[in-house]
Amino acid sequence: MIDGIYGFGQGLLGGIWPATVWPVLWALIKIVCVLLPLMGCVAYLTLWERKAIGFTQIRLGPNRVGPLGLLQPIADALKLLTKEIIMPTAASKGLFVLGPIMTIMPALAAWAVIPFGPDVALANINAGLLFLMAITSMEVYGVIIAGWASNSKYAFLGAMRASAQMVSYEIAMGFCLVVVLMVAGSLNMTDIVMSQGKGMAASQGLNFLSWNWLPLLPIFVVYFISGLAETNRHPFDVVEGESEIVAGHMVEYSGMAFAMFFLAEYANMILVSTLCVILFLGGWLPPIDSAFFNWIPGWIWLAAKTFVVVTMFLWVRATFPRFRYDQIMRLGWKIFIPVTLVWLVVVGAWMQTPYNIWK
Amino acid sequence: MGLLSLAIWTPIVFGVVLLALGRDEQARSVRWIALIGAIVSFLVTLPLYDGFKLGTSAMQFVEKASWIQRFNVNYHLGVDGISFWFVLLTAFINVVVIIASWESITTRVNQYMASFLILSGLMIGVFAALDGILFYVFFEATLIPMYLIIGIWGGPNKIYAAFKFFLYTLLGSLLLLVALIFLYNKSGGSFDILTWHKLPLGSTVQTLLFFAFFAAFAVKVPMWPVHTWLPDVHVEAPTGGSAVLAAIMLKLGAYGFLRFSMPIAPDAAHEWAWLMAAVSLIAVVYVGLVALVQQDMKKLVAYSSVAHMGFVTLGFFIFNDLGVSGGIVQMIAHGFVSGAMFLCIGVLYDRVHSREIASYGGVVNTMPKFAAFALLFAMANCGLPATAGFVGEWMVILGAVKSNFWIGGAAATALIFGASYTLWMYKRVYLGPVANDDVKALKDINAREFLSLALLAIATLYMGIYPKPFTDVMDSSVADLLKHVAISKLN
Amino acid sequence: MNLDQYLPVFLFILVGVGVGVAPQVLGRLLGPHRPDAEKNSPYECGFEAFEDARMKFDVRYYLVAILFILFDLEIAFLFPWAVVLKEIGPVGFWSVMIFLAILVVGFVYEWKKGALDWE
Amino acid sequence: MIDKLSWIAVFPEIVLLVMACVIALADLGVKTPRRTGTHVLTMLTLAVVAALEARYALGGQTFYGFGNMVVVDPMGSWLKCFSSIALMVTLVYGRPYAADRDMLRGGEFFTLGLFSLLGMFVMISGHNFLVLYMGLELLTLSSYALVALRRDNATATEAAMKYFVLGALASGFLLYGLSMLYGATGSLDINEVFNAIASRQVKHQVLVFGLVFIVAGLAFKLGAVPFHMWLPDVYQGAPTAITLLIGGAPQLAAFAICIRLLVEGLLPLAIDWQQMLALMAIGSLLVGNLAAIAQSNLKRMLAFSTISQMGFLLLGLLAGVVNGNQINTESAYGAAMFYALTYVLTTLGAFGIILLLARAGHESEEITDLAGLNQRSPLYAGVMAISMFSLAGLPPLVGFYAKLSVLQALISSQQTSYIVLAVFAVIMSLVGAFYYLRVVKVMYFDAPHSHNAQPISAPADAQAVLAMNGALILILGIVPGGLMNLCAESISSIVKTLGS
Amino acid sequence: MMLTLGHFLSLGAMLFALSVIGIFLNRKNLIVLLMAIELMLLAVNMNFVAFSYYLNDMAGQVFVFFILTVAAAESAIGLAILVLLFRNKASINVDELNTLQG
Repeated sequence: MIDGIYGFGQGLLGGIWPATVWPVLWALIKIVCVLLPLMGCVAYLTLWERKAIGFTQIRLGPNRVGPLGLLQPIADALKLLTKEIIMPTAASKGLFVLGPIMTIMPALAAWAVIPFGPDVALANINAGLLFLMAITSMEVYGVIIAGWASNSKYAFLGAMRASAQMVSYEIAMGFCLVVVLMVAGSLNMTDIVMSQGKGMAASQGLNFLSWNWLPLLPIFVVYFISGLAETNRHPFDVVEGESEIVAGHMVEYSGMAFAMFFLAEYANMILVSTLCVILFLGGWLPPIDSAFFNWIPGWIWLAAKTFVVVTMFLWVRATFPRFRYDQIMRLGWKIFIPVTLVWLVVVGAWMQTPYNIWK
Repeated sequence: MGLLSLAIWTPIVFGVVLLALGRDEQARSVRWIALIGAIVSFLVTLPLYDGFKLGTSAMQFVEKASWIQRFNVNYHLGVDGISFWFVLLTAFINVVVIIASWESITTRVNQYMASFLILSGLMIGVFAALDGILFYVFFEATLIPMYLIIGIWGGPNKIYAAFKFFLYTLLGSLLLLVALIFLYNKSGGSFDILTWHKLPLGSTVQTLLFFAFFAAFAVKVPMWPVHTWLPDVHVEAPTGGSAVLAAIMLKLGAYGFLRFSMPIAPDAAHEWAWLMAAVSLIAVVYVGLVALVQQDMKKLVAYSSVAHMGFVTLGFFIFNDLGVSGGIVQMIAHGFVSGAMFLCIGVLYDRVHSREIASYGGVVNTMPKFAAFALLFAMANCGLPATAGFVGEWMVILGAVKSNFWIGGAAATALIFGASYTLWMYKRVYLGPVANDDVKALKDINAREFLSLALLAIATLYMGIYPKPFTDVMDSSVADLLKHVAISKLN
Repeated sequence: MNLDQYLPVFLFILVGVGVGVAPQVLGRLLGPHRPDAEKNSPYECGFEAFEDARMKFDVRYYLVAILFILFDLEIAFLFPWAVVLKEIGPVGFWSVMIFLAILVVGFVYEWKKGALDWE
Repeated sequence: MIDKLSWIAVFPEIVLLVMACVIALADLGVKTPRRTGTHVLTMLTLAVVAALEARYALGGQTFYGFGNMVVVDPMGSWLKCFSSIALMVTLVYGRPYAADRDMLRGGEFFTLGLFSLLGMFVMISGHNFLVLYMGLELLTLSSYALVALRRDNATATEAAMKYFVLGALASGFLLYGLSMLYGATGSLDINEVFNAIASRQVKHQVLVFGLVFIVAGLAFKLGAVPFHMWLPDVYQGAPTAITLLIGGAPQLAAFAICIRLLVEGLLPLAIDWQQMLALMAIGSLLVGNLAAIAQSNLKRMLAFSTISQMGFLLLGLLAGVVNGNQINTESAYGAAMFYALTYVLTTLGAFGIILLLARAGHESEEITDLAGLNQRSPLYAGVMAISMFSLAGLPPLVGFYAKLSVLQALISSQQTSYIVLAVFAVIMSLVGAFYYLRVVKVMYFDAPHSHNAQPISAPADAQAVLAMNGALILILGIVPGGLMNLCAESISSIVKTLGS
Repeated sequence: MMLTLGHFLSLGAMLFALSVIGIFLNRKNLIVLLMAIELMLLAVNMNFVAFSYYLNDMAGQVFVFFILTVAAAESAIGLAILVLLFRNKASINVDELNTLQG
């Protein structure tokens, strides 16, 4: 069907426009097809977060706007849209505007390489994971620019803290990715998922035991926690610790400019969760090799698994107290890096032995 | 170890030992050790005289050992009639100088004495070296002790003088180095001076080489117009330094002409002989006039040295037996006489601390013994018969007349100048009534000073009265040299 | 060079920027715009700001940044190695183990020097 | 697979690396301010490495390892041996100085020193652009850090910054040139580059374009005009112990990399790079000697003197090929190597004096600080005088033979232009003699300043090494033949393997 | 339009020239200097990658990896020195690096 639409479009436009226009248009269409649901997810993730935390604390959460509060995100959006965007006099104007853009852009652009199914990805590039590393690293620029441009002590300190924290955990995360790469043998996201579908357990039909999370359990844990820290989520949200520095690097932002940061944070959360699923939880693969499970489309599995992981993010937020900053840094440098390093060596050595399970 | 090596290294070893172990607190023993060293060094040169064969122009006491294989540099020593006497002269003057500096040096005595000992060893090395690089090493290395002698123990303007001395002579010798390396390549990889003598060379090359040598040796001699460093240095140097400088160091340059310029580039030497003769005559006449107006005794003697060395180079470049032999004899004689003149000035300076002629007058009244010596040396300096100075000058003038009457005549005028400035100085300083309280307070020379002056006086008189041993030694070598120079290398 | 697959990536980046720009423009258009000096001045608990906000800050942030550069590079090194680990055999494995050993020496050194202590 | 020979080829480097790591970690346990334990361990390591290299060198073989990435040949082994020894001497001289200035805290002085030595080793034995570059960077990066070792000293950090910026610029230039050569010849291997160029299949313009950048980069490292700007500032600004560390042994490595790149790799382009070297040599001799005269700071003066000495070294390097004829290579490059070795020996002596004269709170780096040194310590004055005279090229000191052999290499080419160069060099060394003499003058002719009158105290080991250093300059001046042969034979083994 | 080796080399050369100009003309800020140095290395990387691709030889890309590492180490040290300098002189102005002259 998709091919049909593609062919139709090509036929429609091919005669009038230069040959390059249609592929671009087609790609844009596909992008929109990814982007819109994603935005929806982000919007409703905020609702789900409030609901989930409400449930944890035995209260209802938002329930006034629409049935079960389902219209709450829309109301929030409308409110933010009509608020004034304040531009502090001391700020650097250009950078002040650039900050939110640099924050939201990577969070969205990363989705270009996420596979939703065996052949369903916007760009099935060979250096997929590398691209992800690169584009997510740019997140830090947004934070730094925002904090610097605001020219306010709170924003500045928040930006410093945030960036230091993000880069610290990026190392641990990087080591985790290396380990995954070692066993997958490819940078291509699709290949990484596919490599999890084989192995001893998978041949018995128990796919989910062959996924990376089990043999690489420590790495999985480290990755998940690093993901929390990367996105500045609880319990690592000292950057915006309200009691200390108000709201970190975004304290001077208001209205839609602020909404950009908000959006980016949740988009990132979903992205990290999705990555977690792709790298460790078998991506779109069904957990058990049975006819029914195989019948359910891959993207539903992916979505379901991502939902679980995202919910874990919320659960963690609801459960743990905030870390002190020095504790955060210590965890990153003194625990995660050594652990991942050791595990990297262990896995590497393991792969040299006859007991290698990732042939 | 050959005799020449012994002559070179004995003083150097003594010097190094003094340098390493000497302390100012034991200045007395340092002086004695230095004196013993100098005497021993002189004594080891005496067997050379015994063993020297007359009537041959070949190198004698030859020692040859490979030194730097890569460049085919050899430790090649030997003396012939030309260089022979300078070895003895150097060792002899060294003894005299050490005796003469006995009391006038009180600080860092060990370094002073060591400098002289090492310097004398190095200078003997220059005269004995038959290898280009070996020659150059000794030639250059003499700069270091002399620089220190002038700079440390010199007069008020010593730093200027030391630098001038060093840089002037270094400039010349660096060009010499280039010339040596050029010859090495030209001769197909040999630094042997005797090989170079036989090396055929083109005329341009000879000219270039000649001027490279000229740069090195003329500065050292020193010839007019590059003589200006000499008066400055003499004035500032300590007595011993002046004496060694005048007596021996200047001879290094003149010796270089004989060893390098003339035999290696004979055609260029002939071609440019007019220039050399002219420059020498200017030195003799013009510098003689300059000497006449000097107020400072040391400067006066320094200029007289330049004039006398002009005689030497003049003798060399008239290319006859008498001239060249005369030049060499003049060099030896000048070694004794100028050394003695400087020592005399040193004696006065030690007492009055002035070198101005005007500060003195009637010294003969208070220092009769000393004045007698001074008179002898003054006479020798103006070339009076029966003194050493006479022989050489007379031979040169005769040689010059033989080749060209007018040159000879011009050279002869130098005798007049020499007599006038020396004797006039003698008159003003020694004769007449006692001029002032300083002179009145003068004490006559003590035994040590007497000894050092007496040694030189004996040598001066002996050479003046009986020069035959000196000329005998050099005859065949000079003849051979001239024969060699007469043959063109161009073919 | 075949860069077809990268076209969507590039476009997505552009769209990402667009998504960043559009709401801000919308917010400008739809929201009120009534700036005044008091509102736009930096806020420090109600007092006048003491000094420029771009002040000297803790050197430890530099340290983190510098350490990050180094470690991130190590990771960049490990990436290609990890991808082909299955093909390069023991030699490749041990080479990187030596590399990591040196890295660990550096890490231990830093740790012991206190470069990793935040307090 | 990697054969046994490969491991043998880099065995000393491995020892050095392992020991550097061990010492870095072991130092964490050393608490004494003078770091005796670390010092002893470092010296032992260096001695072992030097001995190993000497053994390799005496073996006289040339062999390659890791797919021709590294080479072991007599030249490399000797240079490595001597640079280890030079580092040892540096550490002996520098330790009291460093201890007085709280530079030993943390032990980086030793560790970074060892790492810089490792960099030199890699540079010297590299036979591949990549390896050479890695060695170079290992050396320079350690050096940057060393220069900034006195963290609270403004001049030192300023010097470090300048060194860093210009050094990085230099390696950028070098790299750019290397990339061009890689593109033109299709290989990073030096032999293959040589063969590709010798085959004349490669576009000449591209090669020369790359060559310009390479020569510029190398000139930066050597400190030749017009890429010398960093040298005076760094020499002056860096703590003296570090100045010696970066001004001593690394010059040997810089020489080696010149040989590896210009001779082993680019000899077919000699005609082109010789011209560049000639210009740089003239500039270096001119600027170095003339600027040195005006200096009152001894370290700065020595920096300019270094520039002029590098000019002489370049003269040696450029005399190798005459009209496309390689007869002269052995003597010319041998002369340059001899020059580099003796230069390092002399520099060690000169800076050793400055280091040992310095005491807590007093740097002793002005020329006038040496006033009357002869009265305070004849030994120090003697060694300094010997060093100065040797740098001035006076016999019978080793510096004379260095100049002699370079001049000989130039003159033996029988090229008029080279002979003119030789005469120019000679005249410039006369200018040079002036400022060297001035140092001697201050030491011997002037009276000590009142604030400098107290006797000098230095550890016995430093004094002994200093005396040996001075004696060596003199002894090698009297019997230079052995070292000359060693250099010539080392070079001839390289010339023999060209392009193979 | 086909991308040829020449295009990449020109880009590399331009970047290189830009960085050299940046180093020599920049009189204000040392950070810019550090960035120019990084840019220089990147220009070289561009060259290497292009050559490597067109020569079909992996060595060039391997070299790039090493250059990247060195660049990282270099900037680490450069920044460290910069911090020291700032602490000692309270300025990172290029013109104020003038204590050492003579």
